[in-house]
Amino acid sequence: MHPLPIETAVVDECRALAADISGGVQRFIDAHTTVSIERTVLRAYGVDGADADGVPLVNTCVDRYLAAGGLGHGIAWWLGRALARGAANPQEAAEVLAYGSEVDDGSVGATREELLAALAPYTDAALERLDRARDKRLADRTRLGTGPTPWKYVIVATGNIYDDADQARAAAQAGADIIAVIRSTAQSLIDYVPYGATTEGFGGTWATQENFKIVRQALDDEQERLGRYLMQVNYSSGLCMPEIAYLGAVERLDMLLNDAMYGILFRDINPRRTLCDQYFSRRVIARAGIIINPGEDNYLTTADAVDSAHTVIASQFINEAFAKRAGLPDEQMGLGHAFEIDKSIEDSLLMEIAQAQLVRQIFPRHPIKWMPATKHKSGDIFWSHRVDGLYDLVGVATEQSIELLGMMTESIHTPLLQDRFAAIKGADYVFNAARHLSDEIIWNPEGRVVARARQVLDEARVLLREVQKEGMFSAIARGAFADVKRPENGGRGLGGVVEKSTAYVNPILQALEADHV
Amino acid sequence: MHPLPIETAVVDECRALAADISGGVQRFIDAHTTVSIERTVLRAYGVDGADADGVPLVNTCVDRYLAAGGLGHGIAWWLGRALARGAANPQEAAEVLAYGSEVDDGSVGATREELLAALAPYTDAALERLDRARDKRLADRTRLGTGPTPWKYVIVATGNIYDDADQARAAAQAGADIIAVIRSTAQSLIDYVPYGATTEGFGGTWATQENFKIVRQALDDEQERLGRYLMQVNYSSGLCMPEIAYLGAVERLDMLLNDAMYGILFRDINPRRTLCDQYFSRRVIARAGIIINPGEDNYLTTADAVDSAHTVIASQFINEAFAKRAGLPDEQMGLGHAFEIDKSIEDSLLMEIAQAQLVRQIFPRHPIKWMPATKHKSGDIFWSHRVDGLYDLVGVATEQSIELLGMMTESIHTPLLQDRFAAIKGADYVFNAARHLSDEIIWNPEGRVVARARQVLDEARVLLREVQKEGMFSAIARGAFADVKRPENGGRGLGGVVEKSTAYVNPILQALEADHV
Amino acid sequence: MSDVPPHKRPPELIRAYGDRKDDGRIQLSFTLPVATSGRAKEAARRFAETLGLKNILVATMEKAGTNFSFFVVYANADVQLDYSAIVVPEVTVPEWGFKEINHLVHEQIGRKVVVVGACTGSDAHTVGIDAILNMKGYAGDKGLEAYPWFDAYNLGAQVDNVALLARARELNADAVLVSQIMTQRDLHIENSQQLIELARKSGQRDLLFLLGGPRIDHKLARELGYDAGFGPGTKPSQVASYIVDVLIKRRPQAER
Amino acid sequence: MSDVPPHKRPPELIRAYGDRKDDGRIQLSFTLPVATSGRAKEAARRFAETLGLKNILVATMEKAGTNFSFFVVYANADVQLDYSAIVVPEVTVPEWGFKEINHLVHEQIGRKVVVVGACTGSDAHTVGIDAILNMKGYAGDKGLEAYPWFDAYNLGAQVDNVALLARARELNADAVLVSQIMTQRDLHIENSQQLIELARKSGQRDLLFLLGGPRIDHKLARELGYDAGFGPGTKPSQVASYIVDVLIKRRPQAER
Ligand code: B12
Ligand code: B12
Ligand SMILES: Cc1ncc(COP(=O)(O)O)c(C=O)c1O
Ligand SMILES: Cc1ncc(COP(=O)(O)O)c(C=O)c1O
Repeated sequence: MHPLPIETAVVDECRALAADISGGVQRFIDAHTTVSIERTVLRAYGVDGADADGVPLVNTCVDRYLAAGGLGHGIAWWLGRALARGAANPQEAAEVLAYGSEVDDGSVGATREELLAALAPYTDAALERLDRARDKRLADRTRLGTGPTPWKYVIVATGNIYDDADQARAAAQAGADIIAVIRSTAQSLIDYVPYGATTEGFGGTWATQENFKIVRQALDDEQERLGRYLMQVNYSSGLCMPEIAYLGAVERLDMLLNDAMYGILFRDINPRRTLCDQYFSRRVIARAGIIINPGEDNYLTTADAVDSAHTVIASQFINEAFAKRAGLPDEQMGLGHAFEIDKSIEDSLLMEIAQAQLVRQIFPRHPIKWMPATKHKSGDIFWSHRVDGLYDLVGVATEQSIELLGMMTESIHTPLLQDRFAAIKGADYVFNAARHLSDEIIWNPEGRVVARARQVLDEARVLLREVQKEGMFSAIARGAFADVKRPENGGRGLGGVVEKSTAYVNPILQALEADHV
Repeated sequence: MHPLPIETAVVDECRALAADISGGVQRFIDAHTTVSIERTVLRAYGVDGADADGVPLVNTCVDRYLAAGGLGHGIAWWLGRALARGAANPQEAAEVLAYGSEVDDGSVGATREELLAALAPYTDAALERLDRARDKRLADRTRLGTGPTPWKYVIVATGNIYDDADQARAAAQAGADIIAVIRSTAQSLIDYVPYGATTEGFGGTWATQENFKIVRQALDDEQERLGRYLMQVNYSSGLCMPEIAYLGAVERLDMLLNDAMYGILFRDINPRRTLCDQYFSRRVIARAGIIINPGEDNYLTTADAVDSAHTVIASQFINEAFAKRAGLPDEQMGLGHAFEIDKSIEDSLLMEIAQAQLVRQIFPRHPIKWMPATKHKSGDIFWSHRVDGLYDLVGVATEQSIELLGMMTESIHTPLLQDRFAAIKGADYVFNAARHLSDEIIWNPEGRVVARARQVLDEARVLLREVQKEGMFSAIARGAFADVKRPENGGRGLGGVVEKSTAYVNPILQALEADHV
Repeated sequence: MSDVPPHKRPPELIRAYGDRKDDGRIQLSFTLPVATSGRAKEAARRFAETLGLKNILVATMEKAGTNFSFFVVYANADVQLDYSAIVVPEVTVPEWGFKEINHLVHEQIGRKVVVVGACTGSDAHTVGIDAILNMKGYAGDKGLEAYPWFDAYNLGAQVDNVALLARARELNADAVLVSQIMTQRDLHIENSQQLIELARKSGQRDLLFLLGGPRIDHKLARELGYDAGFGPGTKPSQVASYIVDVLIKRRPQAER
Repeated sequence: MSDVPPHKRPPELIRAYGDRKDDGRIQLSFTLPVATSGRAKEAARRFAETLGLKNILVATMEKAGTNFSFFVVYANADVQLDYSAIVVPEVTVPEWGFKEINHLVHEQIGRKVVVVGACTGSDAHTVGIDAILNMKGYAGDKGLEAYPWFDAYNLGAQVDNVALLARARELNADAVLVSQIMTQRDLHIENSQQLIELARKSGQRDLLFLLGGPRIDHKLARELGYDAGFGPGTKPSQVASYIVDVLIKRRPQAER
């Protein structure tokens, strides 16, 4: 790849500004916990199951101690005490917390040292479980190898996990590298993780641990046949971000959509809540060796892709800074952007190239995720398929890492089996026919592509300077991203945010933070 | 456009070699005439009509004097004598020649001077007719203007001229710049031009003067509505090359497929015959201001497009040389090439770019005609449509002039109305989205594209050297082009070639040759 | 707005046009859950045959998976329609611009028009309703928020039907604007119908109800009980014109 | 080669697979000769309805010309096939290679096999027949000219049926290879059938007749009276194997 002549000083300044911006938020994060973080702690300790109404045990536990005002100590505090008081294991301890006749008021019982000691073996086991999953993934991946990049990423979204598994296999047989199972509409807004295998969903399938397992099994089986490691993706953004991250980690997911900004802007989730959740989830993800996919691409579905291109870049710098603070190496930061410029604009392809190349250059070690046209697709599937062809070409020519394949039926329905087949076959043709195109092209330094890249980068710097001055929460509130305004105290889930007490205990987080500060 | 770094010395040498090669053939051409040339002379003099069996009067005339051994003098010789003998006009004179009780044996009657004098006013009228058609085209074109290049060229091929006209209109409404009516299968092999409007054909529609007129009328009408000049194309290659050129000229066609090599290689027409015909037809075409389209693109449907790429270039140099000898300016030489590399080859797109850019650079003022993938298309219309998308991209990125749009149903049927619509809409998207892409790209001088262009040009030079040594007829006979072997004395139509006598008279040719020597 | 009643027109027979007039040539694609083989191809042919198609060409059979074959088919459909007999209700929208609309409200209604809009149910696709309501508008056409003689309230995404009606009452709204983008498993149908039922029960059906979205057309909206339906490419000024036109026509005769 | 006779298998019901098993979802596209409008869209819906389709979604209506509208439609086809009942004749071709084939001819036939091939009628598409017969072959598989135990004659393009049969007699050919690429207005059907009729009349039907081309399959070739049919992607060695296999099997019992 021949780099675009952009100033590294500008890039460096952007990075410094983003570090600063994330620092402000991090202070808030460090001082708070959330119901979903605490539920994740319980899950990490092996607490599982749901009641007859489908309410998970972890929810009942945490909600009870939230109501009782005890969550500031961390649920582990209470769990440790229950263990110290004689519960056989965390599951039993959690049942006591949830259904015991009395809420522990902390007046008598184990001291901090005693409860920590009671938790210690389970803390080790929790981390071991994450590590075992990571090691198994690594072993399979090393043994089988992956296809060349851009990796072909496709979604399945039948609503029925068994159809999903069939479609995932078919997609893999047709050449897909990565299968994402899309979640049922609005799952991100429910404050618990559903339980078990599911066969009805809308525009997607429920994200549950069992569903993750079913798809992973299908892929484990299929990848041996195909001799190529197959990757699985699901969605963690939303009110259960840390829990889904944890479930995804133990079920060996390879990538997770993971982004507080997405939840804030597109799901109206409270900014404080989801930024705290994001931090904890990324700590889990870092340890688990999963790649995150933030959702900057979505900005361009509500805001204009020409005018707001720089907001994507600015947000990527910020997302990178947040990810660093959570201990994620660059190699796990699958920052996202998209081919969303109005297709009727002259030279739109030149602007897309500029943006794709710019992102590639600014984030050189990152497994960049490149998203297709969606908003400006049409029911004319032939035309749409052609748009996807140019998208694929830009993808390979600018060396994107993960490419979500465009679907000719994007504006019509979630993909049919044949839509996915056509997309994969089409991408294979383009990637192969243009395999080394990126080595061939030197962009005219006086040309439109270079000028556009410079302009977008400059605009991103201006925006970052503003955000740094006013602070992240205020920037979000005034609609700096995606043309959407979200006040710091608005949106769903704020009630689940709790200030940590000085006694706060979270051995899982402590262990994860020890990895990389 | 940033040029590829190729050696101009090589290009110059190729051009010199081609001039030499064509010179050898030109000596043969100058010494011979053909039945179709002579029929064209009659048509130029206004001779029209056919008998009850559909045999055109011009055929009956010429065949009679061929049989009588008089064609070496040129049919004009005999026509002039009939006029001098009192025929009211050429039509009547031709009827005398065709059906008169006796064949003129030349023993008594008008002298050379007398017959030439008798012809003179009709010679002037013939040229005036050509000029009027050219002037009318020019006026319309100037008044209405044409779309930006690459011009979108589509074919219609219903077999029924009235459906053709409807489809031509629909294509123009959808955005086509150029409409070609494909000929009925194997028309090129019949030694006369059918008469009148036709409604049945196979894989195309008969090329007749009336059919030309019907389509031109539809376009004349439509272009006023659309405010954009619409171009019409038909096919002249074959046994009636000069006649169709003439009919096309008076009916204001804008382009004509015109290539002796095509007839030789793909229709097994005798090389001598069709090279003579080509010369005369191009003289007419030059005067008429029509663009020719030779058929080098076809080579890659029988020979391999990677191995034989240089044969296309070599043949283009030769075709250019022939065209120059016929007085055609560069601006009327729509040399052809094609996107025919096997789509499963890695970096096929790079090789296609190299070839397209090379042709563009070698022939800078020529309205290059760029042909789509045909042989490596498949019944998978979605995949095929995507292939056409990359083809369109290369077309605009390398600044081709005339682009025959690929059809997603290429491997299935001649295009349906909707196939053409999809192709035009798809091309519009690509051309607009990548409008200035050619300004942006500087090809890596150390890269694969540049290396490939150099290699192909070098190989073309080697081939031209060989052809120059052995002579054109011998090169064709040993299969130097398109992997097809055609001996100088084989194929159809040799019987229609006649050595000119010293008395040979052809005032039409004489006038045309006066234009440009 | 009045739906044109069906009336007699001279018959106008139409067929699909492929290569030639009336040839009926059409294209199909589908997937069968069987491995590619001669039998699979024959199954594809029979599939088309069962649909009553003639002159069937299975143009390609592709391996879409170990046990899935994808087919592209061309065939002739022996379908002939009398186009003159096809009558569909279309919304009648006056072609008024921004100024004209405000002027008409001022002159003929004499108070601000109040509209409340939302993307309802579990649907979170706000781009469509934003395009109609927000200041910015759509394709250079200003949104209803920008109209001085309109009070436009955009409740955003995933709004409950009950909440929407409550808000409409609170604001004394003239019109309720509903956006439905998700159509999977007919989500939009159920959800839109429910709103109208609720409105009937709550005595709010006299408000103007407008339904919009990429898969909405006037015909469908009418069937679902709405006053009007608006599909892809709708511009805010069209919506404003429609509302103002109806409100003016609905005024008691005396006021006019 | 023997066509497998239909026989009982357990029923195996299949439907089109779109988003979920058995949902029957399929895609269509077609053009109607009317200007784009609400009525045109409704006509498209009825068109699909007339084909018996359900749950019809007219995904797009595009202006393909002033008086032409192009449609993309998705719909459910209520078509169920018993896959087990679908039996098609398939050519049985031994999987022999170049060496093996020549060896077999040498050993078991003892003389060169003579084949004569052409692209017949008005068809000038020689690439297919060349791929089978010419030295160079196809996709790395040598053509029949390259086989020392074959005498292959390629008559090229646009060969008249009568001329082809005459040449076959002259050369004492074992097999006649016919290529048909043009299928417009069923050109290939008429032309191929005529050859077989002529062969019957001239007493040459005992020769092996092979038909090939992109729209040819074994089933069609059999229906047209040929011994075997070969479609897209055929390799020369398959053709050679087939011919040699049949010739060996046809030898009088004594010789074997
Ligand atoms: C942008 C987008 C998103 C964004 C939405 C952001 C936002 N704030 O709106 C994000 C990324 C959040 C998103 C998420 C999802 N999406 Co979405 N999304 C789209 C997309 C790409 C574009 C929609 C759009 O904005 N169009 C542009 C606007 C301007 O057009 P419009 O809505 O048609 O509006 C016009 C007219 O219809 C009309 N109109 C619309 N509403 C109204 C109302 C009134 C009163 C009037 C008068 C007029 C009117 O006027 C507008 C202007 O002309 C479509 C695909 C596509 N190309 O259509 C998928 C699509 C709609 N999404 C889809 C899905 C499945 C989802 C998810 C469920 C995926 C998942 N499982 O995660 C989620 C969940 C969302 C949810 N809970 O609803 C599917 C829906 C399938 C179906 N047929 O049901 C689609 C079709 C994509 C696909 N092929 O799978 N999505
Ligand atoms: C190359 C080509 C040409 C070349 C032919 C050069 C030549 N010497 O053959 C040229 C440019 C001359 C040409 C001209 C025309 N062509 Co053409 N051409 C094609 C094209 C692009 C490729 C065909 C090809 O070579 N395929 C590659 C070979 C290897 O594949 P194949 O033929 O299928 O052969 C394989 C098998 O089928 C099998 N096989 C074939 N024959 C046999 C025989 C036997 C015995 C056996 C065992 C096996 C066998 O083995 C082969 C190897 O696997 C097709 C479109 C397409 N992509 O298919 C159009 C196409 C066939 N042509 C078409 C038309 C209409 C024409 C013209 C009539 C156009 C015109 N009006 O000018 C002319 C006239 C030709 C004529 N008189 O026949 C149409 C036919 C429409 C139809 N369905 O009838 C097509 C489909 C294009 C289109 N969409 O319009 N054409
Ligand atoms: C970062 C991110 N998270 C999550 C989602 C999907 O979330 P939900 O399940 O809420 O629709 C997306 C979808 O685009 C996304 O980009
Ligand atoms: C130069 C040239 N002439 C003529 C033709 C068509 O000729 P015919 O009508 O003989 O098929 C072609 C078709 O590709 C061509 O390229």
